[in-house]
Amino acid sequence: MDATLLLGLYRQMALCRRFEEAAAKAYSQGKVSGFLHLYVGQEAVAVGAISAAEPTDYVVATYREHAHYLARTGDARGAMAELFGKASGCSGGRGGSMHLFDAAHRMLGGWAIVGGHVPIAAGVAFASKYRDEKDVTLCFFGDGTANMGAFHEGLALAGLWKLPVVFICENNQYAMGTPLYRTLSVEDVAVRARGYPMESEIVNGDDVLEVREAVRHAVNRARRENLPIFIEAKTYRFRGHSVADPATYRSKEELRKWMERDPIRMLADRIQTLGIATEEQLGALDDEVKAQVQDAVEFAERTPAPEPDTVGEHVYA
Amino acid sequence: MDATLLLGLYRQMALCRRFEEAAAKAYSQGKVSGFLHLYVGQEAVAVGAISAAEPTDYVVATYREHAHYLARTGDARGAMAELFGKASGCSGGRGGSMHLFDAAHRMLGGWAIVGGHVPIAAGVAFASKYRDEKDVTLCFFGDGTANMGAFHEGLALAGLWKLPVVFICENNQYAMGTPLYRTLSVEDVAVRARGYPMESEIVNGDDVLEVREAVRHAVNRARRENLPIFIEAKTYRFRGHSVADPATYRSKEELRKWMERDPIRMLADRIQTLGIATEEQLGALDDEVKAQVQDAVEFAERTPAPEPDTVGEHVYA
Amino acid sequence: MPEPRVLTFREALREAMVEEMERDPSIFLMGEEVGHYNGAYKVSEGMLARFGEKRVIDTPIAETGFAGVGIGAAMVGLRPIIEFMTWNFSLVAADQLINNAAKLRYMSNGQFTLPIVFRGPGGAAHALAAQHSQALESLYAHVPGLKVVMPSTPADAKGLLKAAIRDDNPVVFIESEVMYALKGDVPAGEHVVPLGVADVKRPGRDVTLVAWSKMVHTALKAADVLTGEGIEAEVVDLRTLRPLDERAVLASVARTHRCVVVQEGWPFAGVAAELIALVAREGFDDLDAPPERVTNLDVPMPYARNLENVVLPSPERVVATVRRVLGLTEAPRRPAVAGRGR
Amino acid sequence: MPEPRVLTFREALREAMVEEMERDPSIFLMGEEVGHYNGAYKVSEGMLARFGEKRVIDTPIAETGFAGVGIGAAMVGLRPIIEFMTWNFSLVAADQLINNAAKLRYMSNGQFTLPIVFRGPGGAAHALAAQHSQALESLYAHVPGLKVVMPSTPADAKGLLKAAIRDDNPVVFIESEVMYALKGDVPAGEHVVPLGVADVKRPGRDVTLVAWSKMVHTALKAADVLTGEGIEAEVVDLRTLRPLDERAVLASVARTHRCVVVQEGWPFAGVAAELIALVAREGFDDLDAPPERVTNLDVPMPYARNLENVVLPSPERVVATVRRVLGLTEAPRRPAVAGRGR
Ligand SMILES: Cc1ncc(C[n+]2csc(CCOP(=O)(O)OP(=O)(O)O)c2C)c(N)n1
Ligand SMILES: Cc1ncc(C[n+]2csc(CCOP(=O)(O)OP(=O)(O)O)c2C)c(N)n1
Ligand SMILES: [Mg+2]
Ligand SMILES: [Mg+2]
Repeated sequence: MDATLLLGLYRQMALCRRFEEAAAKAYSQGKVSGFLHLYVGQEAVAVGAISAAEPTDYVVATYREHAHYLARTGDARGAMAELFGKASGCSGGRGGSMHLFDAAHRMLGGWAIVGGHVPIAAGVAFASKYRDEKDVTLCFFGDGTANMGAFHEGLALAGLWKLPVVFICENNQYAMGTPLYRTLSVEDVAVRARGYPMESEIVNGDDVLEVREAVRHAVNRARRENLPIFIEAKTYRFRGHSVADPATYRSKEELRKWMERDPIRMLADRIQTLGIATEEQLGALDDEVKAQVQDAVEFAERTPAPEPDTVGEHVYA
Repeated sequence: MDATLLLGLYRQMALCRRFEEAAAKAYSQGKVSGFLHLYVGQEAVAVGAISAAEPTDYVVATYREHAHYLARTGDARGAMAELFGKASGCSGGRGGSMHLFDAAHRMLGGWAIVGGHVPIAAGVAFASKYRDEKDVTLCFFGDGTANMGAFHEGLALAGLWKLPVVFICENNQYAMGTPLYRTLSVEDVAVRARGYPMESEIVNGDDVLEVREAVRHAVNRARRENLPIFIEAKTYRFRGHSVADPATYRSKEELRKWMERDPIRMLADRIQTLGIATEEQLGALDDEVKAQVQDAVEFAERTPAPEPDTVGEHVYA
Repeated sequence: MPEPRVLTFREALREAMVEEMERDPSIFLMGEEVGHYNGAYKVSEGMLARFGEKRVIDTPIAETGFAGVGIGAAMVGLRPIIEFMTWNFSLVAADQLINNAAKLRYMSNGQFTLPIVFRGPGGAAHALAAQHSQALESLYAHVPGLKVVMPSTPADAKGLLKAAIRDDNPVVFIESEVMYALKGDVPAGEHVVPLGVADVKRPGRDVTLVAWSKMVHTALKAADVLTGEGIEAEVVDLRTLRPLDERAVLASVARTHRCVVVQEGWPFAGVAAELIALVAREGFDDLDAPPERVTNLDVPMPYARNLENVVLPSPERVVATVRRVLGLTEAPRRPAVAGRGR
Repeated sequence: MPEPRVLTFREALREAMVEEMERDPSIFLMGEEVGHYNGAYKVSEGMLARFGEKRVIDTPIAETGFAGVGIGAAMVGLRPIIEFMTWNFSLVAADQLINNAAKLRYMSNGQFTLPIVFRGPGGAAHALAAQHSQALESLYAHVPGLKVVMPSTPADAKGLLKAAIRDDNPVVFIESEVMYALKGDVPAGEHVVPLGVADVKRPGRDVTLVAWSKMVHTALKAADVLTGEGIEAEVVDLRTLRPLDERAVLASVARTHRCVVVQEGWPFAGVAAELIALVAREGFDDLDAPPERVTNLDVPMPYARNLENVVLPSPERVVATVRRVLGLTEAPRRPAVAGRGR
């Protein structure tokens, strides 16, 4: 096992977690507005998957995309300032939590209509193939997306045209307050992939290495063979759908069971068992991350809101 | 074999064929306007399927629905007058060829946006289940519909809620000028049914008895067990997509091969082989049908167009 | 007459649905999270417990699918209430509303009636950004075959929703997320407000403010400010955009000779433009000044609160426009921003 | 200067695409039947043979899918031309256009440009009935972030399509099925018509007729009739609806003092209403009569030809409206039908 790799993954997942804890706090203080969808508990998916791709591969995600943004860019300041609605935010304060973009790092959003970005991701992959570039597109979406027409059409075109895109279903068991079994008529979302057809794999989404391994394999195949692959990562969100949701629709027992699989704790255990780092060393790493997040919060607080008279900019090129 | 049944099916298929021949002629004379999509060659599907259902079961179809309308209502006058844009048409001249409706006979259209009627059919079936009525809905659509989002969502809801609807894919090998293999990434449309999940059956769509048998079985199960079933009928349209399409995208050879399977001729052969009727007797039947169509044309010609000052009626109830 | 009670907007809507569903078993409520979750905005709270899973139906995320299911069910006699979690999401089902619901009756020569209500919150809430802040009433009001209803008070919310449910046409019923907690008197007992009838929410002689939904409150606030300057604004609440109560608007303008339309949403080819066209044509001789409108600036909605506040119509902008219409200021007619709004 | 050639509208569009695709390999054409079938309306005839399957791409029937693919491809630098077989079918992809294409640039603070053209025929053809006869420009023109272009002549078709393809914004480009065979002079050589600039297609002093696309020809026919009565109508062809060339409209109205907008499509909150609002506000003092509009009647399109003719704007209706605006008749302002149109 590669110590640098494991520590790097740990650091990234800790950054996501600490970032979102700070964001939730800022929200409760009225400094962050709008919808705030936390990824707490799911970090292994975005971090594992994005670590498996090249930095030049594209990332397309949903409104629950803090972790994807951070895993891709490492830029806590840009993300936090965006949540604070500041001009220094990664989307200039125009996007907010649901619309984090970083063109330079090929972080292509941040989309908030369920399923709407799936064909867009296929289109990004289409462009790679068109230009004979070898970049792969990672497309993230939730379990609740599987019944949407846009999901179907995006997968159908990717399957038909053999586009190099890895579809990653973040199956956190719920779409808002609705458990998956009440909306999906098949056992696994991955079943649907067969209709396009697309190879699929189901992974433990709380095991960052398992996610990474599966996505690495998928990305390589997508790149080499120019085809789409479907990965379903089973995980769980520890918080409500958004910070406004108390998540009373699920039992404490259920939550507790899943929290035992906390992906960050599991990775920490593995790192310690392997003797790569001690608890104290991980604690120090965590402190570093906290400091980075604190710096991001301060940055977000001190930088100015967009000038009102810029409101008409960027409607058109 | 039931002689009355076979002769009845033959009569219905002949009516569809003669009706459309007359419609195409009227179109060439400028008496019929708009789009005219002929079902010539596919008659066994609509006739076989609708004959297998109760008259109280619902029929929902596409813009290529002359045969469905005729098989359900037998009303050549209402259909022909509609094509002529007359007030005496089954949709009062407001619908035209693509929008044949007959509420009393539970012929629910006639819809012209590909895939758009699939969720509607699911909704009709939903109503049956809601009211604990035992009616089944037959939903017809083409092979080219399988990539549409509305198709996916309609099937997903029917599968999830176990709605009594029989989905009948009229796989005539083409969507306009596009052969199915260029748009479908799997071998059969029926493969897609598995994702919802839904039992499916592939039938020879040129064999009216095979269609009828499969649909009869499906309708019975849908009625008894309250669930959707998917049937893919492989067939071929002998004419262009619409009468304006010369269909130069396919070879004479291909067309000839399929025309050997002309569903009406095949049924006629079977009837003769079984000794149910002679060629002359079938010819007489055909003459009857021609007379009925001729009567419909005359009816359509002599009845008046809608009064211009009724144009604002029926926008709202 | 029993006393009116104070209800929230949300409770008033719920009461309308509950009363109608008690009355008629063919009515059901369907949408995302309407049942077990009790509604994303708690409008349907308690309704699952009351009516059971048969009549309060949670759907997957599949707006085209369940809008279509509603249309099919309505075709054969049920009376669905389809909730869009917000109207922003209706765009994925636009084809079902515009191509199917609006046209079925006409295409079938009146053979089918389509008693279906599509409802849910529309417009901006707070900092929900571009994809979640749209006031889409102008899109749907453009389409013949649909009715479009947008109440501004709990009493109207209840009365209009009951009328919408009883109506035999597809009704687009747009609520407002930020108004769900608004309280107001609601008449006890049977209370139905007919569709297509506007309501003067405040009488006045100097200028007519035409508004609907949330903007009625913006107009009323502006009117309060104007009163302090001796200007009496009349606030006409359209309540229904389609069919439009043209008579009420023209009657008011005939009295005041001046008209400002206050509309959330984009200006270009919006309902406010329609009202100005109406007033300009039918009220031309009554007018002492060109009719004006106050709308969103012509931009997608930005997330940042300070920008959002600039984009949305405010009482201040209404007041400034009224002053101009009354010839009291010579302010520039348009905000000095690139993404133009009027 | 080489001589202009006579081309059909369809050929002019094709020439624009071919020239641009020759110039820039990042441009591709995608849609249903654009390749092997040579286009449902033969606009792309021969393009597959010329550019190959890589750049002329037949799609399945999946408008949301391939509109989204276009958006994704444009995000990373390609320049897609997405053909809708007709704009009626764009409604199943409305979310992609309105929620994604129109908003991406703004939401990302200008990090992404979206050089994409959505094109295809819009409006009524002949007896295609309610679901296939819609003029949807008013819906799309409502939305900031989109541009909306509608040419009326082969020369404009070529020049505007080239400009649209070169534009770095999502452009809704609406053609007309019944105009594809229309012939006209097209300048030889490089011919680009800038977006956002209207064109006076016929000068006149007595009344301004504002129109676009097919309706320009309806307006011109009306103008011919009016000439016989000594009335000189000026016909302003907007060419681009968004951004709107307000100056050109107002300048014309300032000369003629009278304005009639001719618009295919439904009246309520349509582009004609926007133009009337514009003229009523900015041209109030110039006007000698209320601005009027001639539009579709406010009904879904009926199939029967005789009804369809009643629904669509005709030169006769334009002439009658002009006469009224000039005070020459006292005809009733509205057609005497229930489904009202103006
Ligand atoms: C088309 C559409 N419908 C509804 C919504 C409201 N909504 C936002 S997130 C969400 C649940 C999505 O669940 P899932 O896909 O499982 O993703 P998760 O939130 O669990 O990450 C819903 C219904 C939306 N944004 N878009
Ligand atoms: C959403 C949509 N896109 C495009 C069209 C144009 N169109 C009409 S029929 C058709 C082909 C449909 O093929 P298929 O489903 O196989 O049915 P068939 O015509 O073969 O019976 C197309 C593309 C449409 N009506 N609706
Ligand atoms: Mg989920
Ligand atoms: Mg077909």
